Amino acid sequence: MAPLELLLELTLMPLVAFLVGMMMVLMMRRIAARIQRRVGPPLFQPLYDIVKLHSKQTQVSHGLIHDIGIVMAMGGYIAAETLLPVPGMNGIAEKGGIITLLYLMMIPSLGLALGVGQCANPNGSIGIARALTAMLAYDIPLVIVIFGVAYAAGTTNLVDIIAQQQAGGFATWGAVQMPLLAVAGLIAMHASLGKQPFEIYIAPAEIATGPMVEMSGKHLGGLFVMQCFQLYTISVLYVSLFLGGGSTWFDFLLKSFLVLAIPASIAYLFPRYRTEDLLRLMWKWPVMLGLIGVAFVL
Amino acid sequence: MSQEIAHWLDNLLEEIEGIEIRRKSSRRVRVDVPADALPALLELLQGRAGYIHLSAISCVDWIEDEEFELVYHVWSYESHSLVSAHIRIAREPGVYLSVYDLYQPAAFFERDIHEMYGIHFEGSPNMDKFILTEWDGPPPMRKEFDSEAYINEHLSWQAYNPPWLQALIAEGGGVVIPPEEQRFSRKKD
Amino acid sequence: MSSINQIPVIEAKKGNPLARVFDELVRFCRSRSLFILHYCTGCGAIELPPAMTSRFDMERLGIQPMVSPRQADILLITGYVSIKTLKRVILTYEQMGSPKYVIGICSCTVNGGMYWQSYATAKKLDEYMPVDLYIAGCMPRPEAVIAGLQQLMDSIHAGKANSWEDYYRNYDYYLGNQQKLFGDNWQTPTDVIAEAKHYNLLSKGTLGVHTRLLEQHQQPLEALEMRLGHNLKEPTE
Amino acid sequence: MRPENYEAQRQPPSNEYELNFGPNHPGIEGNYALKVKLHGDVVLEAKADGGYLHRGFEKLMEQRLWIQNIALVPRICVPDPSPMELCYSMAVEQLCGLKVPKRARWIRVMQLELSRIAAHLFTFGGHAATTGMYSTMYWGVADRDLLLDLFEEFTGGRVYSIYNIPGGVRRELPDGFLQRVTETLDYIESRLADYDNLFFKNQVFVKRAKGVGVMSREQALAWGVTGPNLRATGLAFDVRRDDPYLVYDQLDFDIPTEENGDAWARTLVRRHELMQSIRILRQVVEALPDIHGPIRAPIPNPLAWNVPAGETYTRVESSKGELCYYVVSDGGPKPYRVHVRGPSSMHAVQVLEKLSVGSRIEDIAQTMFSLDACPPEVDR
Repeated sequence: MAPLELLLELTLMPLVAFLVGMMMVLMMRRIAARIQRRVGPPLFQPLYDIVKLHSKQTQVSHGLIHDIGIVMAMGGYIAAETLLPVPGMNGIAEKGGIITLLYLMMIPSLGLALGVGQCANPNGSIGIARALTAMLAYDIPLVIVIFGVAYAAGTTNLVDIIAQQQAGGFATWGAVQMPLLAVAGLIAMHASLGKQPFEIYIAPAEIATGPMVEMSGKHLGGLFVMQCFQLYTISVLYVSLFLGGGSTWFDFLLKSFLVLAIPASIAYLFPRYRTEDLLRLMWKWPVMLGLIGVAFVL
Repeated sequence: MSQEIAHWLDNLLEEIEGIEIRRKSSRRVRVDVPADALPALLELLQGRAGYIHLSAISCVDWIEDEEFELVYHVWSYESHSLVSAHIRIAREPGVYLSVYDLYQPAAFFERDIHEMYGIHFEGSPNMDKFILTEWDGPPPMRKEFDSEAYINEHLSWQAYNPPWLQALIAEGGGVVIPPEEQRFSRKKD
Repeated sequence: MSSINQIPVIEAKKGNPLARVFDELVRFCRSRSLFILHYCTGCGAIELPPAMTSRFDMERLGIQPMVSPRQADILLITGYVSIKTLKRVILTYEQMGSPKYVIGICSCTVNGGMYWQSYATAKKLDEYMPVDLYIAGCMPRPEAVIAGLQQLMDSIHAGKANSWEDYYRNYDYYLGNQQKLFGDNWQTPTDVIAEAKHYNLLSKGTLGVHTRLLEQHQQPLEALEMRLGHNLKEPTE
Repeated sequence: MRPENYEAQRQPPSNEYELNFGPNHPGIEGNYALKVKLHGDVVLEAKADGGYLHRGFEKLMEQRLWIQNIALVPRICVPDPSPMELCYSMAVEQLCGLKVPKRARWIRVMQLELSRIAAHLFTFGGHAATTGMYSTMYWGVADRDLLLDLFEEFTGGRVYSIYNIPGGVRRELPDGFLQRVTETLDYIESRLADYDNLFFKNQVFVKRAKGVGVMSREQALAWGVTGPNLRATGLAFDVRRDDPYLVYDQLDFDIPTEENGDAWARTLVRRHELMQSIRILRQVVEALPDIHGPIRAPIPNPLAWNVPAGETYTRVESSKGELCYYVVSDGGPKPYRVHVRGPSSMHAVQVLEKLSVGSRIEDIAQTMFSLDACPPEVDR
């Protein structure tokens, strides 16, 4: 591959991710609005929010690490996007593999932990403690699921996994071949989105939005951008693992939006769990399903 | 309240010296006692007549008599009647006994009366300020505290005086209230 | 970047057509995305849930509630401000990032409303902080609140909602009124004068008698800490 | 700008820290604060801090005419203002010996029960929002708005109706109003199944609310707890039945109780109470067309109205508990003293402080909302 082409792909992939991610944010807010019997935000609302937040004046800084934390949070996901193949663009997915991707997806939480830890707000610290606990909760089933898929495919290369699924049409999709793993993966995915009932680390009424409490202007804008990437990464990863990726852009986008619509419709019907209930739930059901699924694969 | 219970209550209350009972309606009894007999009365009401709910403690500032009136409203969940026990204490020094050991809700009311009237309750668990933590004036609910004079001194509130209104007033029109009548809310002038 | 002076100020070049387009975009986005912090100082707060929820749905206009002052653009003062609350309101206001807007809801924020006789409430909000918009009424209906917010949107889009600059330009006046009410040793953890310099908004009214008084009484700020046995000074959140 | 605020302090290590919960916090009802001392997630000590909403009502009332105070009293409790008006009006009526016409008494019951339903819907919404379920809040507040429309139609005010005056009510019901009340009640009843599925029977919510803020009946009685919070501990006491006012002794309604005394039980009691209010309203709607006559007793010129000297203590059951007014007149044009005993003055201060201890930080907000504490009643 020509270096220039690779460079173009590496630039385009996060950009596409950002645009699709903004639409996903809009979709989640629209779904919430429909469930709550109201109209919901206008079409470009996520864009307005992000531009406005980045145009605000920087009034307070809690130090270098506080700033770098946000960069890490965004950078981790931007790097992850280049490892997620989209129709027509593979980026460095073949070289990176799924394990690298999994590691990259942990960086944002850790970056946020560093950044928030510096602002001396107890709410933020509690929020970060909860976010890391939640990460611990959903990463175990996620790792089991990814291990199962990789074992079944015989490779950790995401491009190959997608190609294998696309080879035989619908019947070779991961979700058909490994339904238990797909269900476990869906639950883990929902938890990693941080929406109800797994929204333990934002929790406005308890800890005043936790990690976000001291974020102002551009810092908060960074988090909004991060959310776009987060939604995109998680849904595209699920589509790649279980729904055969996308052969065309239409196919690909339809699948990713549909996958995201499932947790989005569930989220607004539930309150949030307590932290220990979340751990208990995540370590019980998805892990059990995942292990049984892995046993079938083995 | 049935007739027998009423009679029984009257007999019970007769044990307190200097008591004056007035039955205002079938469910309301007013009792006047000397200040030093109140703890005994409340103990009697709570222990032997089932008046276990302290509904409120009200304070009235009778500035002309130089007295505070404290009213203890107690309710019985059994006989469904409310006894209001009235006592009077001297305005100076304004000290009385807490009834917290009999009724726990008293803690809030005594704290409230303490900051609003400056009455000190001995034995109350917490006499810190609650509402007026950032207030350093006199206890505001006392009758001698003139809140309008206070706001005229510390705050400006009437800003709306546009030129057209000034012109109207200069011509003798508009709603003109002489300064001495502006503070119409004082009772006696 | 621990000190304000190290944060660079980016000055837009004048006359650059691209910059004008960009400014226009920024103004448009600012007017279409309003994060409100509703400080529920009084009765008016009861009409905000209806305005936000299903029936009137402010989110369709891009208005959403936020939780902490750092995140918000608009400070909604929903009713009379008692003097104890006013201190917290000022702390909250100073913590918000610029550009910020203040809306006074209910007649009580205008001149004390029906509590004009009360010893415990501050009467005129705009003596203590610049107010962009008043929504009068006791209490204003959700429609009135939304109409008021739309007016604010229009003036943000037109670039007229600049009253936050007034707080820096006339800080001495606002500080004077605050000192009159709270006593001479009133101070907030925010260094407003340094911020005014940072924004290039230092003017004649920024410094004066009252800021000199503040300097006399000012105690050096202590580092915040998270530890037991130490009372946090002022509730900021 | 707080420079250098991140530098670590040299302090002995400790696991405990303090946190200001409020005054401007989404987990606090209104403008109120709790200072909590925490060990990890567990609350070691909680201290209520009020006064943010203090207006000095009791002082203001001493400075205004008897009739002017009618406009002042509903503002003491914003979510449920009607009982305030009624309680004050009843006090003035008792002092003057005014007899309220029969029709006015029935209309007052209607106003009170509509207000109770509205307040309960609001509380459900708030309680759900503290646990993160915003859909219930969005639905509840929107349905409450329909009741506010009714208020607007028959009293002229959406939130503060200022409809009761000493001697009766201010104006006659509009034509066809009772029909619209019935329609609204039908609608709310039809929505209750949805609320049940979304909120009251939601297993995640049940799991979170059970065992939060538990108090026994003995504790509740000792702490002066009243209203739905007391009934959630199993004591069937309601001022409407046991110390009746207006026409409640002629109405047929139950007093729902629960045994557990936790946040879940309190929510259930409110939910059943909402049903009972609808039941009462249906009786009122049925009875009102047959009750004719004046809607208020003649009162003297209100601007020169000297209420006879005396004192009285009136109680009503508001949606939050027992609401009492102690009114003293010295025969002048203004009250000599008005003391307001709001139910939340117990719930939001002592009870909340005690119930918070030992609970977790995520349950503080839930405890407060399940107690239905209304800070303006505390601060006045």
